[in-house]
Amino acid sequence: MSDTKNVAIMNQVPDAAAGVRAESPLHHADLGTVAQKGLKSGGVHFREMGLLGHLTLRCDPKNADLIAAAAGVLGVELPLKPLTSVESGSTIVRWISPDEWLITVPNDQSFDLESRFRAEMSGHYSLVNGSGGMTLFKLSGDRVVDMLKKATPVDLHDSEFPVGKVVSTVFAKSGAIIRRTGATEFELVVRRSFADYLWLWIQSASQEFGLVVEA
Amino acid sequence: MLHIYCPHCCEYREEEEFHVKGQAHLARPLDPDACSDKEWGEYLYFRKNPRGLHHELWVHAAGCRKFFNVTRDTVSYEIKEVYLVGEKPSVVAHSGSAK
Amino acid sequence: MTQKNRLQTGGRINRSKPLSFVYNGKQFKGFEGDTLASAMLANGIDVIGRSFKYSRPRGIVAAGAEEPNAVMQLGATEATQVPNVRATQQELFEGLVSGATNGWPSVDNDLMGIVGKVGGKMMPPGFYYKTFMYPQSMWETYEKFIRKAAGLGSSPLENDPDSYEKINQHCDVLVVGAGPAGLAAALTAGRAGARVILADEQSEFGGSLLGTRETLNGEEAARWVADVTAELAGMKDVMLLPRSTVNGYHDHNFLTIHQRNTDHIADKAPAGQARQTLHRVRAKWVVLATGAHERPLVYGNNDVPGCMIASAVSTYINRYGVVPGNELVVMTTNDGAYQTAFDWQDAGRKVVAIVDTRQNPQGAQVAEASKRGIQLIKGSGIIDVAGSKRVTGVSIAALSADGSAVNGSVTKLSADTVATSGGWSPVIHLAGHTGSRPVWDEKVAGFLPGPTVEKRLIAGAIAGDFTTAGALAQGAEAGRKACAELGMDQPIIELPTTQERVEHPAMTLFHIPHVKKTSEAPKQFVDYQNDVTAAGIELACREGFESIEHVKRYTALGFGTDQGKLGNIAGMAIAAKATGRTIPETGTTIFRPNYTPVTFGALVGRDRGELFDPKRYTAMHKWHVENGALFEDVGQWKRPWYFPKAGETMQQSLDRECKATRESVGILDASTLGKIDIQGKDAREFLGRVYTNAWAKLAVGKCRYGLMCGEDGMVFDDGVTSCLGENHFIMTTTSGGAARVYEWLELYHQTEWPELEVYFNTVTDHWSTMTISGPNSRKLLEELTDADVSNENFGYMDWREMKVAGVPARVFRISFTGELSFEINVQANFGLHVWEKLFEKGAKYNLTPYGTETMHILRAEKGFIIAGQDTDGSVHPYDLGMGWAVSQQKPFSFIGKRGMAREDCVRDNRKQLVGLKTTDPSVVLPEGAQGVFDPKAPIPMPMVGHITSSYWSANLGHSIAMGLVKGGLDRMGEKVYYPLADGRVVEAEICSPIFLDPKGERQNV
Amino acid sequence: MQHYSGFGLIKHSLSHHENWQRAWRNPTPKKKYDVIVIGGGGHGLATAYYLAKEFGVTNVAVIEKGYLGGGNTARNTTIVRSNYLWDEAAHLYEHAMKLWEGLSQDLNYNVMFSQRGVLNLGHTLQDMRDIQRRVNANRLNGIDGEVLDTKQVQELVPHMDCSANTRYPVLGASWQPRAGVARHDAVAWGYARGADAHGVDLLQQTEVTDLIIEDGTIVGVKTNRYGDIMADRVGAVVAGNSSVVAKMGGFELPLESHPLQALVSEPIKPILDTVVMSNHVHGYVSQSDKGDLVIGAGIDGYNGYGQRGSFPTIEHTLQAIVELFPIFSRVRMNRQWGGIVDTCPDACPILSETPVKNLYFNCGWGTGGFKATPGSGHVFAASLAKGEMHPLAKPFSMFRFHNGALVDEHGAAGVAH
Repeated sequence: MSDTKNVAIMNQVPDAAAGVRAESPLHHADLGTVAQKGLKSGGVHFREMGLLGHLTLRCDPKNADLIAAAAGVLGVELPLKPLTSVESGSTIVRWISPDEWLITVPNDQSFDLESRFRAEMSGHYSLVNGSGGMTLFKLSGDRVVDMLKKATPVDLHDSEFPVGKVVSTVFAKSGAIIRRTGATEFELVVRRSFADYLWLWIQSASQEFGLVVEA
Repeated sequence: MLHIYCPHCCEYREEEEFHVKGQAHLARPLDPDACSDKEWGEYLYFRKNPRGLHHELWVHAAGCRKFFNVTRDTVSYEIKEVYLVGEKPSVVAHSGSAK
Repeated sequence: MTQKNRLQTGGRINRSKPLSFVYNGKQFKGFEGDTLASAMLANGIDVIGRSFKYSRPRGIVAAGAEEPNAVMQLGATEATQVPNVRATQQELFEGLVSGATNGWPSVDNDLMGIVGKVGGKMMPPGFYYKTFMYPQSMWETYEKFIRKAAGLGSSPLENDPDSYEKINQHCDVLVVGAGPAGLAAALTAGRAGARVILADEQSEFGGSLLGTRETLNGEEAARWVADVTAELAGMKDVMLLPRSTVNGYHDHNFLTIHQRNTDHIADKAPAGQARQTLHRVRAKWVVLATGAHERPLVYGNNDVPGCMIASAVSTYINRYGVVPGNELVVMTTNDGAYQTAFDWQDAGRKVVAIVDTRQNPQGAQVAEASKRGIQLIKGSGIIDVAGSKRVTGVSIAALSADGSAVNGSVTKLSADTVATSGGWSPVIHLAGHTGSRPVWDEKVAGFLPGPTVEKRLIAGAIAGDFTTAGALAQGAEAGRKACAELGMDQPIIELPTTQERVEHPAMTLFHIPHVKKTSEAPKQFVDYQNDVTAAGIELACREGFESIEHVKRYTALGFGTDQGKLGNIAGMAIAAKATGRTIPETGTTIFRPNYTPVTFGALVGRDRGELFDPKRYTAMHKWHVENGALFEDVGQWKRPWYFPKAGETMQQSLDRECKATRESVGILDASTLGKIDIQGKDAREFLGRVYTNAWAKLAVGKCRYGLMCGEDGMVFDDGVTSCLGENHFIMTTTSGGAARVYEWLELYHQTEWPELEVYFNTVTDHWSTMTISGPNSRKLLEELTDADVSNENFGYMDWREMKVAGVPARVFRISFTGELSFEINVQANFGLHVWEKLFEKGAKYNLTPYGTETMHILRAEKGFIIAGQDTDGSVHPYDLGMGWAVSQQKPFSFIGKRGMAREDCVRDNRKQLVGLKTTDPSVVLPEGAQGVFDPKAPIPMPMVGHITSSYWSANLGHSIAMGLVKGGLDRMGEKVYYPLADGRVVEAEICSPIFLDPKGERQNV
Repeated sequence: MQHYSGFGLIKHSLSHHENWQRAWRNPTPKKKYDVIVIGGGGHGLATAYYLAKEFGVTNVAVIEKGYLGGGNTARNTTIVRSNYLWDEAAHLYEHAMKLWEGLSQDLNYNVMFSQRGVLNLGHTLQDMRDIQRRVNANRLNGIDGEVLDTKQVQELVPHMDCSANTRYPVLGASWQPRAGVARHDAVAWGYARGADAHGVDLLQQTEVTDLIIEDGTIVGVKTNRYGDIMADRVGAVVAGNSSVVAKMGGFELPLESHPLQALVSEPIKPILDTVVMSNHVHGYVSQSDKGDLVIGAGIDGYNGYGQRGSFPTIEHTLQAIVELFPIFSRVRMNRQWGGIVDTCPDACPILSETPVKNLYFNCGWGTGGFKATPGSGHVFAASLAKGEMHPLAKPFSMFRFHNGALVDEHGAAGVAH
């Protein structure tokens, strides 16, 4: 039943005891200091939610057993409707493509989740830990939509982009997985190597509204 | 800029999210080794390149990364139909006319 | 300076807000609400420039986007210069600095003008095609003089201090133009709850209503405009964009709007504000309510300052309180221009006469004229104008009924202003941008938008209805139509009552004949900016340039910055007459973006400088910077190139890095390598199909190098793929090729082999990859791990899972240097930690960081290829001497197999990759050097292949090179000669590309 | 043919330019020609001109569905250079270059060929390797060219940002001094006038609606305006629409027709007197004698016959130009347009026999056709005259895509590291 002999999985997170320093993709930007020194109010708020567990699940949505098994592991049904997402506690599952979902959990839970998938889900699917390669930006504020419109060609009007919707799209000259979490609240999942570019871009695009960095 | 309906995301997106991959329905010969140089060359390089209805392969590169087919008029740029890989187009050019 | 032409009252200017501005170094005053043009006219400035070809004095002709002459240089500082600003569209602001764009020593006394007068006759259209040819060598010299005359304004020579915004917009209805039609359309759609964008190029909404004294609901029209604008402004989903020109109409209802945010305030944007914004709009429906441009008539010396468009004269009077002269003559083919005479008279200045080309004009306007005691000269036209820097008089003659000839004597009248109207041209430019051809309409005597595949509606003057009532009704109707198509309610808005009068039929006439033949008559200008005359157009036709496209290109008609908004139709009419055809028969008029010019900066937005293209960083980038790395651009990645120490030359750094690695241990940040996680029971089969070599037997825990080819058999990528589990592999690709390979795999899986059970995921950014290489690399690794990494337990081309510096890692024993090497992969969040730990422990081994350059040298010493440097899309594995990496036995005909078997790919004497040893070991061949077998051969020399990689090898103490050589693999020991640009010919011997440790022992220890 | 000269201008000015001859006739077509050239663009007109002038074949018709020179000849950025990598391409384009030098005199029509030099910038180490490779090949092929370093580039183009702190610094360039620009319309008109003078019939506004083929051999063409017109040989020179005409012949070509966009700024005072091209940041620019900055870039990815492309291509092109020339940020874009270029998989043209006997194709020039106009016309004319492909044309047979003998001018379009 277990899948572990066919695929290699590894707890990639060192024991706390090892005293290993973990660095999110924007670690070098020292957002803590920026937050202290920077604006306290403004139209756009920014926070990096680094060091989350990012797991990508791929399987056939028409395979009821797999879908059921995944739901069992996750505690929520996989969102099968395009461009939707579900949340359960600290677990968020985003539809990425008809056979692909992005799951975020606290990083120290990713191996446990991965192991449970491997133990309880068999058949043709893939599960990949991409935690080191991604980070999550929380963007909010009265002017957040005006700022995002500069970067992405998708229609963010609330009639077209309700809370919970998630899209993978171009963001400036990179890409992002954008999810609406509130009337004036979005989260972006972006790739590590582009994080610094996007951070510079967001700072520039937010300037006219006033950028509040949170940390 | 083209506005393209992604049949997997089920909504229209800007051309900037897509890559076009040329003529659709170019099936790789099942037994390449049995192909003559001529046959292989035509599979590799020779194209219909019609002035008018064109069935072409696109991929939603910045979105769901799924490939799909588009039937588009190469003069008016109207998209007549979007359909899945493996499906056949329902809108096809009238035989002959190159106009 | 007094504003001698300014009225005491009236207009939409704020007389309590005087503004001073500079024109050609002189100070002038205007008022808030002025354009630069209206302020210039108020101050009695006649000459605002010189014409391009003949250097004739030119004045302001129009009041809007169609103005051909008043193209100015703007800007108070070098960095804020703006070339070619149209004075009629530039709002006046305090301290505005402007100048004419040509004329030397000044526009008033321009020496080139003499050349124009004298040489003018020698400069018919296309004259330059007919001369400056002999002798051949002289053209560049002639051209230098021609170029001196080139251009209008000047580019700044300093960098732009301003910033520009770019915003993506989506709406249900985009309404272009906020005149009566546009306002009615927007109000209708807005009330239906649609998402509406209303854009207008002017500083305030109202369009044609702004320049007239027309009333709506019995009040001044501005009241209704204000009410509608206020209601629209209150709607949540309505966006109002004044000072915003819709410049391009692209496929699938994608339009661009160029908004000037601060150009009306200063030539430099206030701090924190973007100077301009480009809106990229995707509209479900578009309503074009762009209005019409009045056409001036074409007559002798019609470019003398003081010759204007009738409606423009009215606009200056009614909107700006400026009467641009004292004695007016109106020439018209229609009723409309009578109003200009009335406006002028009501402004208290003299109307000399109304010259009507119609034999027997009737109706209210005619009656009003006689009631006002204005002299009406029927069936006549102005055939010539006196004056050079300002009109001093006009010559009037009776015309034949069809206006084709002068059939009466000439009378002269004195006047300083001529206002003409030859009818109206609907502003159809945007309607044509997506390929729809305009259609000629006899009744309108103009082109109307043709049929389109776009979801587009038109309303008002663009549709050929020039009445305000018609515009309002059509606008509201268009709004309802759009709403219906969108499945919304279709509200009926109450339209204001207008004061229409019955217009009597206009006469279709464009070109006023002269007593002399056109070719001998005074210059009759059609396109002012390019000095295109009626005679020039007739000449072009005589010479066989009959298609209107030929006429335009031969005469430059319509190629100015105004794109022929005034002249194109008259030009077509003249060409049609000259070739005995109808206007539609001469062709149609095609428009391309932009409607009016758009600042480069606005089109670039913030994608410039730092943000021109993403810089991609690895998790260790900060360390590289702190340790003095120089960087190489590899795709979008910033990779360390080498790590110079103080005082080192580049070669010294490379020698040090190379030696340290071979003698002890070096470290490379290899995180940029593409990494693709592959899972599924058919993963192995899939690999066998996309790689040239065999994968069936690769055991769990093992790694293997693979070559990837296109269907043409040519190498396009390579890398090591490792078996992580029976159904689990990780593939590495070149840094530059990662995205392409990933899409390549998905393409074949989705379109060719969907039956294969396999999934791909890109994990490039997830893993930090650091390669420690060299004899001491094992010792170093042992200091950071408890795992047994001995050769016995952890052999070459194995991978193992272990903790390194406390971090769970996958370590691959693969080597791109030929040394004992370990490639450590950890989750990138811990990458820098591990990297730094390696340096803590590595000090005693002189652990040396190296970059891409040393990596290149070390791999070249071993003859390892770099895809993209040693390959160029035209070499297959056998050309590379890598037949060992091709398995012809595989049951499935892998990608590339058939391609590399084509006739040309199996012929003899193909270029093959070999090693090259220079006869003088100290000489390093330049990469890109071309080889020949016979250095004495004459030019063109038969070339046999080029050097792909070449370095000084500090370890070997001589230079090494790899290159392609025709039949090279069969020519071991033979000589190749490389004739260099500096005249040297370098001799080299063909050898194996493996210069160091041919048996490969070092990596196996 | 009426000779053009400065004196002529003076003479004609005395008669108010009333007596200029037509540049070409409006002939009524004959029933049959020795050679019909389909397509009255630069290449087709050059073909007809050289057929008549160099190879004595004067019974020739050029059939153009629109107006002469109205296709890509009228829609390109007029760059002329010959510094191609591979021998086959280099020899063909250099053949054209030699004809450019002296073309105005040969045609007695000033095509304003201005040898102001072309720079191809390098921004990465691999760019510079490729530049070295190409320039060395050019040199040994007898084509002028040198590799310049950043400082030398800066001297040639003082207003370009050659500093080290740009996103992709200019590391150097290849420089071909003999390269430059020409007046595109004049090229078509000059060839048309010359061909007409040698008796060639130029049939405008006449569309070929089908090919008349009898047992595998072409014998004429059907037209929308003059019915059937017969010919011994037919050459198709219909850039952009080649696949459409090939379809009439019952075969496919290894071509895709793509939109190629270009744009001009408003005219500004002279500020750039050479041609600057960059493949890496992806844009090229020169300044015309009228003062416009003439700017181009790459093709749109999709097939298109609409003579227009997508807006992002324009944005990316201008980003590249402003990256190279930040001072142009406040200059304004006046007009854009699009052509239809038929692109070959190896970025080289097709000059070829076809599956139909006596039907020849000249196509596939992609984005680089203008510069080849004289050479293309000359070797194609020679081939049509003899019924056998000219030696310079032989490597460009459409059948190279069967045996794999491509001439891959994409060069090192592969990946790096």
